[in-house]
Formats: sequence, structure tokens, C-alpha cells
Amino acid sequence: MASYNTVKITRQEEIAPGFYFLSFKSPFLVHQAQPGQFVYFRCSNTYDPLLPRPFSIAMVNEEKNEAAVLYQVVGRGTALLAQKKELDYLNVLGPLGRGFTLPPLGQPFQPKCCPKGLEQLKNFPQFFLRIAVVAGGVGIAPLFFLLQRLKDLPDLIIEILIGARSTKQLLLKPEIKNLSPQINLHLATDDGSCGYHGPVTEMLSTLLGADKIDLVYACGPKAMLKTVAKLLAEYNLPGEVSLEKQMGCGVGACLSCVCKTKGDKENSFRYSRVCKEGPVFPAQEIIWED
Amino acid sequence: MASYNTVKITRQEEIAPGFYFLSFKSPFLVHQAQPGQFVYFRCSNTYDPLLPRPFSIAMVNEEKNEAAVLYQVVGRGTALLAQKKELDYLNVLGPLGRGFTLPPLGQPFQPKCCPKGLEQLKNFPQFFLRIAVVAGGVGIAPLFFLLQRLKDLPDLIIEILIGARSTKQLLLKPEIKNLSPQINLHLATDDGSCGYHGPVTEMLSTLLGADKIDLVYACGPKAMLKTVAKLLAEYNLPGEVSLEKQMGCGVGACLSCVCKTKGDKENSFRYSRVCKEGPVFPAQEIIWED
Amino acid sequence: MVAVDLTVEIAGLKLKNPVITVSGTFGFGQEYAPYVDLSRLGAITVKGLTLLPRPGNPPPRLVETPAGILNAIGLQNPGVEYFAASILPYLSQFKIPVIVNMAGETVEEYAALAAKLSELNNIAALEVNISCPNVKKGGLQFGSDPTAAAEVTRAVKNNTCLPVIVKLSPNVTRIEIIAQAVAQAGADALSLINTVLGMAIDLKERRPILGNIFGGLSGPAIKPVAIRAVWQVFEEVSLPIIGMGGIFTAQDALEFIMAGAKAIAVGTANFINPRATIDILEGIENYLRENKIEKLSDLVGVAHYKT
Amino acid sequence: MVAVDLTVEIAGLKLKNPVITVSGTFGFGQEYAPYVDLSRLGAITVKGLTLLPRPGNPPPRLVETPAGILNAIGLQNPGVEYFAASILPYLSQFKIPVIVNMAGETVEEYAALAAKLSELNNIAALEVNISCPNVKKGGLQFGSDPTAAAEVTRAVKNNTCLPVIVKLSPNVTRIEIIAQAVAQAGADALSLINTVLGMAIDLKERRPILGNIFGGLSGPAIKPVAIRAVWQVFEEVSLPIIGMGGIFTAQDALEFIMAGAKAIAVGTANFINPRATIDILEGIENYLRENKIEKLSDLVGVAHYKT
Ligand SMILES: Cc1cc2nc3c(=O)[nH]c(=O)nc-3n(C[C@H](O)[C@H](O)[C@H](O)COP(=O)(O)OP(=O)(O)OC[C@H]3O[C@@H](n4cnc5c(N)ncnc54)[C@H](O)[C@@H]3O)c2cc1C
Ligand SMILES: Cc1cc2nc3c(=O)[nH]c(=O)nc-3n(C[C@H](O)[C@H](O)[C@H](O)COP(=O)(O)OP(=O)(O)OC[C@H]3O[C@@H](n4cnc5c(N)ncnc54)[C@H](O)[C@@H]3O)c2cc1C
Ligand SMILES: Cc1cc2nc3c(=O)[nH]c(=O)nc-3n(C[C@H](O)[C@H](O)[C@H](O)COP(=O)(O)O)c2cc1C
Ligand SMILES: Cc1cc2nc3c(=O)[nH]c(=O)nc-3n(C[C@H](O)[C@H](O)[C@H](O)COP(=O)(O)O)c2cc1C
Ligand code: FES
Ligand code: FES
Repeated sequence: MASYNTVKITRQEEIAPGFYFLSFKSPFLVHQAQPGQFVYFRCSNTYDPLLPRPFSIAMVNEEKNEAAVLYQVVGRGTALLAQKKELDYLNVLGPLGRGFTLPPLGQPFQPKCCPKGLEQLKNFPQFFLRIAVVAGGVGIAPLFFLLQRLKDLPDLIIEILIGARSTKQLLLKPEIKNLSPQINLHLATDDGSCGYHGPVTEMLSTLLGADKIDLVYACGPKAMLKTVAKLLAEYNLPGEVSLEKQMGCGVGACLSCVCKTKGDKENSFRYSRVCKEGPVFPAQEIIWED
Repeated sequence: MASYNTVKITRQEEIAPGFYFLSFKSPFLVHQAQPGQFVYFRCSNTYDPLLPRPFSIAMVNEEKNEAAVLYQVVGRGTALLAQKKELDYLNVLGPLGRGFTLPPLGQPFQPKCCPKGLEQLKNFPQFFLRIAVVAGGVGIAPLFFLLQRLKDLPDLIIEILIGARSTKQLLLKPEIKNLSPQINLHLATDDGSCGYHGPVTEMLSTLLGADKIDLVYACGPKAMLKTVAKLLAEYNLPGEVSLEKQMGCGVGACLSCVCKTKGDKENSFRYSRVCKEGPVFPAQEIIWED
Repeated sequence: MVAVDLTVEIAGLKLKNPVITVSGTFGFGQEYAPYVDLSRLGAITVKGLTLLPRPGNPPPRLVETPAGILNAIGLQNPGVEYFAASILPYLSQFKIPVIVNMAGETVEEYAALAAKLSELNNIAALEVNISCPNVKKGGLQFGSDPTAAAEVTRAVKNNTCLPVIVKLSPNVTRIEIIAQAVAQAGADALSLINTVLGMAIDLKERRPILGNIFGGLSGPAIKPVAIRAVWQVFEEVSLPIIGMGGIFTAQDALEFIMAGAKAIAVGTANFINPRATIDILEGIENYLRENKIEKLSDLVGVAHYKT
Repeated sequence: MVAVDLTVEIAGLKLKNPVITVSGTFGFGQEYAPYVDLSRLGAITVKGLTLLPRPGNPPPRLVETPAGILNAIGLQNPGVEYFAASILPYLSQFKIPVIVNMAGETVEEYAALAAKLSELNNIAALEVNISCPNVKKGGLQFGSDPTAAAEVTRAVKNNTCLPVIVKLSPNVTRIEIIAQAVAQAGADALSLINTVLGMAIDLKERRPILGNIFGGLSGPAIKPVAIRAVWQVFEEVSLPIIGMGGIFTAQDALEFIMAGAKAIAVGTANFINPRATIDILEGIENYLRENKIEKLSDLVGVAHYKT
């Protein structure tokens, strides 16, 4: 039976003010986890805070048998997590949820969930699928793991666009540069302290306008994802976004974490579970109003 | 204004299985605390467990400006406390409550609270007041601090009687021996693994029967204190006992921690606050039924 | 190891042990099957069903509170037909009693749903939810008035041969009055308690956090309220009680049993520990063994006889 | 620093800020005077008083629960005469409004107590406790029935010129109905909420822990219930509300204010942090400043207007 695993922390480092990189031994995750999936951490041993906290898997290291998360301290759970030290133990459930759909090797990409995928991709260049990976703030976490996987796939051109408030919040820059020469890094900051001065979605808009992208993966604040989805709709391109919602069970049993998604002929919409059908959804499936 | 003080832990040691000695810097306590008084510790920074936990002050060290408590891990609060390490910080309120009445120097002892004190003491030897200090288990904590003070007083003969389940639970033995040659140590264990085989109160009974004691101080399980009080009544001797009750505020405001004590002409009893009128009470004041 | 007798009989229903799942936190079992050997449970109670599918309330549907959670799911469920066709066959494989939690907006709907469910095989009992705080119509409305509660109970009883468990709300002045009313109307057992009505404000947005404004409080925070309800009903009504509300450990479960519950159900705890049900089951077994109590039933309500 | 306006007017009573102490957790102020500059409080509510002294309930009177406590003090108090002679003069030195929480076993007792208290100087308002779950007679009995609640309110009103605040219990089916009844009977303001009825079992002894069996749950655990009560009453009744129940931080206090409370009161939090009232006061002030809100009163009930 699956259950919480007690794992040993191998690294806990504040890589930027308020942002921590935490890695831990977990052969299981290394072998099972898919980019976009998440883990559920118990941050406390008492009844307060009560619920586990979800974090995207940010990295796996096969040699060291380690997995890692990247998290921002925003409340009590993450503050407690930040107090843990190397060699401390942690209770981890996962991998949970449905991750990103990787483009199938050597053939035109067709996200399962995007019925029009093939058609939409008619313009893509003979050999290279051009991918934009768009991260806002700590949204880089699942995307870094995604990049780890994408970099090994042939025939891809990868543009990674990272937006943050300021230079300091641009996370994992060196690690991304080291990943692969195949990856082009574009930075944006709200305060202009590094790279493009403005929202990262404006950079995406420019790339899309120049017809340089066939497929988009994104993770970040809701407003950013909403804009990404709008742009994709405008350019009629496929893409996937990773959502966040307050969770209860984390495994699909309680229906707490739902978001509104497109319905069928009978229903104008349905509620999908971020922990089970998500956290990654085709951008066009989401109904963004709520 | 008084308030919680943040103090630094200078020693946290498991001196016997499940029993910890914890000392911390606190010039304030060193100067203000009286034996029998207690401190209120916040064991958690979250809402669970919610309430602070009370512990008797077990020792003060004037040279090092340290105070200490001796505690047993019995539940969640004490388990959390035991996880704290040297150099960690702790929130402490105190000293709280009313401690033991020390015998006044150079004159016959007359506990304030025992109107018949003088008369009862008519048989005591010219120069020496003979004191029994009776501890059950972790009840030694406030009594050790009491011994620290008693040892400096002239004209006393001190018998200390310690009872525990087994050898391992006989706490602070070496420290007590080091305190003063004036102190005679008597040990008792339930399993006979050390000293007298039986309850510590039987040793007390023997001493009282031999007319060797003028005054008793006691702290330990309720059943033991009840027996002590019965013996004192039987021999018509004064004594003080330190009680424990679940506390709320710890400062006398909420009336949670009451015990039944003797009343006046109008009322057969009254409820006294262990945190304010106690934790130390004249043995004969307590109505033990509840 | 000495064998201890954990069996429980509730309204003619024999359970091999007292550990049940509450409705709504365990889905239809599937999601927890990777974590729990469902066949070890005393019974499973499924998510609240209605006659027709319901989309549920708009999110946010959950917010964490001190030692508890507020939920406002709003009975999202696929409806009884889908349940019969796709879920019940799956659950049958585990060979444990399946208790179906049912809700409706009108007395007629409860009646119709009871009739439909009674045609199906492999249902062990109906749990009539007249205590859901998260739906506009029905729910708590029935559960907070003795007459309405009795009416729903009678309607269900008249349309089924299955044992009928009525699930009561703590959001009433005197829960024992409601309990008496449904007992007189023919209920075979009682589930105590559903969630406590609560809410939370989003300070940034300056409005209620939950899409439904109100939500139901569950988890350790409400344990004292649940134990009190079990105690009060045990004193006044002789129906068997399934106790629930903040049960996280075997100790919690034993408190409920001593207060008068014959069986107990585990809800929010599953979110924190998916194996909670099994841990509790094993903990109860150990407690009996260590205290040399042969039959769990000897503990039911003992706390009443010692005061 | 910009000045922000923290003043509050409740039933003609002007408070310099909205932070009050709840009845029963702050004694008569004396015990907390070493920790808190009492003169900084908006008001102080004293421990529940009765006409004659009361010994209170047998111990144990308190048990900790997840994120909360259950208490069953049973209104131990020295009676009104002792209060008038020995406590009121002490409290007067701080020059803050003193609210007297009052209880009785009969309507006549409430009336007589109100009359007695009204003869005294330096009392700012009466808080009528019809919601104490820890006494055999009176208390909750009055608070859970609209007619009885109104009767007590009227009896007090008829015997005093002081503002009358009625303190309601959450242990009712519809708190807004009780609120309406006491409003019609002349109440000037409402205190929401008293404790939630609960209990706990001692596993070792196999009986209830509290001497009184039942106790009242307070602390963070009940915050969602309290906010819900404030919200419901604010929607239905136009009387000013003093919000209480699990307020530990300025954020908590602001949630109550946005839900509709004009002032807030701090209880159990004092046990964990004797300076809680002051920390909350300063936190509210900072929040207003940071959010450029000039008057606290602009926040009262805002959460209702945004949904
Ligand atoms: C699938 C998934 C993957 C995630 N991956 C990551 C990740 O890789 N890295 C990462 O840093 N975070 C990630 N998150 C978010 C992370 O789970 C939360 O930041 C974390 O749970 C916060 O816990 P906390 O106890 O610190 O904060 P809490 O104390 O629970 O709240 C944090 C703060 O956020 C605010 N807040 C909380 N909930 C809401 C709400 N519903 N509406 C408005 N404000 C709210 C509160 O005001 C509070 O100040 C992920 C979330 C999901 C669902
Ligand atoms: C004035 C005073 C001085 C004290 N001094 C010391 C000291 O010097 N050293 C020391 O070790 N302890 C001392 N204590 C006791 C100490 O405060 C408790 O052991 C501690 O608070 C337990 O906290 P916890 O969270 O670990 O246990 P909890 O989880 O709160 O409970 C501990 C265990 O005790 C049992 N328990 C708790 N309350 C009750 C109850 N009312 N009835 C029956 N069982 C109960 C429970 O079953 C539980 O298993 C003192 C208490 C008082 C009032
Ligand atoms: C997410 C969630 C969904 C729930 N759904 C239902 C439901 O559909 N029907 C029902 O009767 N009770 C429902 N409940 C209430 C539970 O069955 C249970 O009565 C309550 O949660 C108390 O138990 P707990 O504290 O162990 O969770 C739900 C509770 C939660 C937390
Ligand atoms: C120890 C204790 C004693 C109380 N005594 C009284 C009382 O005498 N009169 C009263 O109206 N409420 C009394 N209450 C209820 C509180 O005034 C308050 O309504 C409740 O505790 C909720 O607030 P809190 O969660 O901030 O403590 C008491 C509460 C506690 C914890
Ligand atoms: S968190 Fe329970 S269904 Fe997603
Ligand atoms: S703990 Fe509050 S009066 Fe003693």
C-alpha cells in the first residue's frame, strides 16, 4: 500500500530571500514522478496547521536518488517547513496529480486533451517543435523539472520565459543555463531590475506574434495564467497550465480543490479536481471567471 | 510591564529515561523566584497544543544567572519541550504562584498559615528545627530549589525522603548529596531496587512515629500528598504541600485551577486557586475528597 | 495474542469492526484504495448522493481553520444512476458493507432516492443526510426541525427495507429532541455529527472566503462538540449511534465509544493520514488487548455509568 | 504617523478603541494589571457576577482540546456586594469603561441584580449573560429560547438606565432569531458569542473529565463559528455587535469587524499571551495605517457589501 514516506532532507537552502530549495532522498519519486506532479508535505506534527501542503516537484536527481521542491514562505506551513534542517525527516505523500503532457518523440505534438492539437500545429516547422515555457515567480518549480525532461527530447527549440518582481526573485537562473544549450532564457522583471521591464506575458505575446512558438507550458500566478490562456486562444495554439487551489485530501476524494472547466453538451461547465485531473490542465479547458 | 520573557536554553539533558533537566538564562528569575513558585512555558508556537505548561522552578544558579526546571515527558507539550535544544529560545512567564514558607531564622518556626504552629512545636529541640522534605517522582523539582534555600539556614536538621518507582526514577540524587552535609538522604522505591522497598510515606511515618520531625514539606502525586497530610494531622504537625491542577491563565484570573480548601463560618469550603493561593498550601488547608 | 471481539451490530447490520469512513471525505473509496486495504474497514460510507447529478458549489470550497477545516462542497455528485452503474460494482469487490449517504431538496426527493437505492444490490444501509450546511435547499433545513426531520425519516423508511441511519446536525438547540423525533419516525440508527456551521473572511479581499459564504467545520476542533452530542443523545434515545467529528486517533475513537457510540467514523483525518482508519482500528484493538477487555461492546457508553 | 480613528460607539457608550476583554478570562482586571496597562483598553468586561456569591463547579474545570479549551467554572464569583465594595473602586482608577457581565437563575434575579448594579457609579454597561453553558439553572436555558431571552432582557432594561448588552449563545438553531427577540425587548447591543457546548472523556477514568460533565469551548477552534454568528446577526438585526470567540491576533479581530462587529473582545488568548489585547490593538492600528483607512468604522461589515 502507498502511504506517507518518511524521507531524509539532504539540502535545505534559502536560495533567495524567502525562497527555499529543499531536496530529499526518495528513490520512489525519482522513478515515479512526472513533471507537473506534486507532493503533499506534512509541515507540522500537531493539529495546527492541520492540512498537509502541496508543492510541485521541482527536480529529480537520479544519481543521488533525490527529489526536490522549491518553495516560498508565505504562511505558517511554509514557515514551519523552512525550520527543518538537513538530516531532519519529512513526511511526504506523492507523486500526486496529473503532470504535463510531454510532446511525443519524433512526431507532431498532440496533447491528448486538446482535440484540435494536430490541426493547430499545421504551421510548425518540419523538424523542430518550438516550445515556450513560461514561469511567474515560484511557478518555475514544476517547469524546471519539465525542462529536465524536455532537454533530453530531440527536435525541440525551447524558449524559457521567467518573470519575477525583481532580480532577486528570478530563481534557478544558473541551474537553467546549465541544463542545456538548447534552451533560450528570457527574463522579465516588474521593476526592470533585470531583463525585460514588464510582465512576462508581454514577452510571450511578442514571441507568439512573431510566430515563433507552437506550444506553451506555463505556471505562475492566476492572472498570468489567464493572460497566457487568452494569448493562446488568440493565436489558436495549444498549451498547458499548472493551477493552484486550496486542497483537502490531495488525492481526489473530497472535491475541495475544483476549478471550473469546459463542460459537454449537457452542462455548460464542470468542476474538475486540481489534485486529480490537474494540477496541469490544457489552457483552453479552464473557465477563468472564478 | 511584566510579560513572557524570551530566554536562551543553556542545558537540556535527559537525566533519566523520560526526565529532562532544562536550564536557561534568567537573571530575573534568579533574583525573584521563591522555592515552590512555578514558571509557565509556551511549548508550541501554534494553536496546538494551545496552553502554556506549568513547571516548578527546580534550581537557580546565581553565578551563572540561570534557572532550571526538571520535567517528565508525559504528553504533547512536554514532548515538544524535549525537542528544544541548547541555544534555542523559550518563552517563559514567571515566577508565578505562592511558594513554600521558609522557617524564619533564629526563632521557633511558625508557618503563617498554621495558627497552632507554635504550640505544636513545643516539643522541638532547643536549637534545631527538624524538617522532612518528602518527594515523590518528579515532585523533587520544587523541593530541590527549597533545599538550596534551606541549606543556608542555621539550626536546621533536614531529612530528605525521595520515593520513586525504581532506581532510575530517583532524580537528582548526586546533586542533593552535594548540596550540604546537613541533609540526610532517605530513598524508597516501589520495586525495592534501591533503598526502602515501599512507599516513601511509610518512611515518613516511621520518622514521625519516632518523634524526629517538626515540619514537613512535600511534593508528589496526589495520593502521596494525601497520605502526608493524613500523617501530619495524626501527629498534629505543620507542613506544606505543592499541588498540581490543570491551568488556564496561570495568573489567577480564570478560576480554572481550583482545589477545595477549608472554609469559614459561613461556608464549609472554598475553592482556592492553585496558581495564585498555591501551588503550595498548608497541608491541613486542603480538602482532599475531589 | 488474545483475540478481542471488535464486532458491532447497528440496526441489524453486522460490522466486523467499528471503523467506518464518514461521507464526503473518502469519495467513493477508489481514491483511497491505493492507501488503504478497504476490505479491512468495518464499513464505508460514500459521498452524499442525490437523485440527479449536482455540480456542487463554486470554489473556493475549503479553508483551513485552527485544528479544523471549513468545507462547502455543496454535494457535488454524479447522481444515483451513475453511482449504480459505475461505482457500486467497483465497491462490491471489497466485500464490506456500503452505506449510502443520501440527500434531497424535498421530502419527495428523499423518498424517490430511497426507493431507487433500495432496488440495488450490495447496499447495506442508507444514511439520511438532513444536516448538510452547504446547500441552499434541503439539508440543514430538515435537520433543524423535529417535525421536518421526522417527515424525511418516515418518507425514507416507507420506501426502503434497508436499515435507515439518520445523520444529525449539531447546529441545533437540542440535538436530543431531533434524535427523539427521528427515532419515533422509525430511524434504525443515528450518525452524529455532521459539520458545525462556520465561516471565514478573506482579509485581502474583504469578503467571505468560501464561494458559498458559509461552510461546515470538521476536524479536531469540533471533537468536543461531537462527543457532547453523542453523550446527550445516548442519554435520551436508545438507538445505536455512529460517532464522528474530529476522530484522528484510536484515543479519540475510544472517547466516542465511552460516550455512547457503537461505531465510529473517520473523516478529515484521512486528509492528513490516508491510513488513519487502519491506524485507528489497530489502536482500538491494542487498547482492548492491553486493558484485557474482551468485547468492544463492553466499552460502549461506560462513561455514563461512572458519574 | 497618520492618526487613525479607532473610536467606537456602542449603545451610546464611547470607547476609545474597539478592544475589550471578554468576561471570565480576565478576572476583575487585577491579575492582568502587571502585564497590561489596563488604561489602554477600549473597555473591560468583568467576570460574571451574581446577586449572591457562588462557589462555582467542582474541579476539574478546564481541559485543553485541539486549538481550544473547555471550561466549566460555573460562575464562581464573590457576589455583587463584594464587587461593589472591593473591586469597582480598584477598577475605577484606570478610567476605562467597565462592563459588568451578569447572570442569574431566575428572571427576578436578573432584575434585582440589574437594579443593584445601576445604583453603583463607574459602571459603563451591563452585559447580560443568557448563554452560560456551565450552570444548572438559568444561563443557556434563557439564551436558547427567544421568549425567555426577551423576558430577561426586558427585566434588565426595566431596572437600569445603563446600556444593556445581551450576550448570546451559539448553541441554538438560529442565533438571529434570538438576536431579534432581544432586540425587540430593548437590548442596546449584542455580544457574540459565548462558548460552544462540548465535553471530553478521561480515557483512564472512563468518565467525563470535567466536574460539570459539560463545558464551554473557547479559543481558536470556535473562531469560524463565532464569525458565522456575527455575520448572520449583522444581516438580520441592526444592533451594534461586540464580536468574540477565538480572537488571538489583529487579523482575527479584523475578520470579526469585516463580518459586522463594531468592537471585539479577547478571552482565551490572554492565557497564552497576557499582552494579547495590546498586541491586537496595535495590530489593528497598523492595519488601518498600512491600508490607509482613516476610520475603523469604515471596515465594520464591509464583507457583506462585496458579495
Ligand atoms: C498543486 C500545487 C503545487 C504547488 N507548488 C508550489 C511550489 O512548488 N512552490 C511553492 O512555493 N508553492 C507551491 N504551491 C503553493 C503552496 O502549496 C502554498 O504556498 C502553501 O500551501 C502555503 O502554505 P502556508 O501554510 O505557508 O500558508 P497559509 O498560512 O496556508 O496561507 C498563506 C498565505 O497565503 C494566503 N492565502 C492562502 N490561501 C489563500 C486563498 N485561498 N486566497 C487568498 N489568499 C490565500 C494567506 O493570506 C496567507 O497569508 C502549490 C500549490 C498547489 C496547489
Ligand atoms: C504548579 C505546577 C507545577 C508543576 N511542576 C512540574 C515539574 O516541575 N515537572 C514536571 O514534570 N511536571 C510539572 N507539572 C506538571 C506539568 O505541568 C504537566 O506534566 C504538563 O503540563 C503536561 O503537559 P503535556 O502537554 O506533556 O501533557 P498533556 O498532553 O497535557 O497530558 C499529559 C498526560 O497526562 C494526562 N493528563 C493530563 N491532564 C490530566 C488530567 N486532568 N487528569 C488525568 N490525566 C491527565 C493525560 O492523559 C496525558 O497523557 C507541574 C504542574 C503544576 C500545575
Ligand atoms: C470535504 C467534506 C465533505 C463532506 N461531505 C458530506 C456529505 O456529502 N454528506 C454528509 O452527510 N456529510 C458530509 N461531510 C461531513 C462528514 O461526513 C462528517 O460528518 C464531518 O466531517 C465530521 O467528521 P470529521 O471531523 O471526522 O471530518 C463532509 C465533510 C467534509 C470535510
Ligand atoms: C475560563 C472562562 C470563563 C468564562 N466565564 C464567563 C462568564 O463568567 N460570563 C460570560 O458571559 N462568559 C464567560 N466565558 C465566555 C467568554 O466570555 C467568551 O465568550 C468565550 O470564551 C469566547 O471567547 P474566547 O474564545 O476569546 O475565549 C468564559 C470563558 C472562559 C474560557
Ligand atoms: S483535494 Fe480532495 S479532491 Fe482535490
Ligand atoms: S489558572 Fe487561571 S486562575 Fe489559576
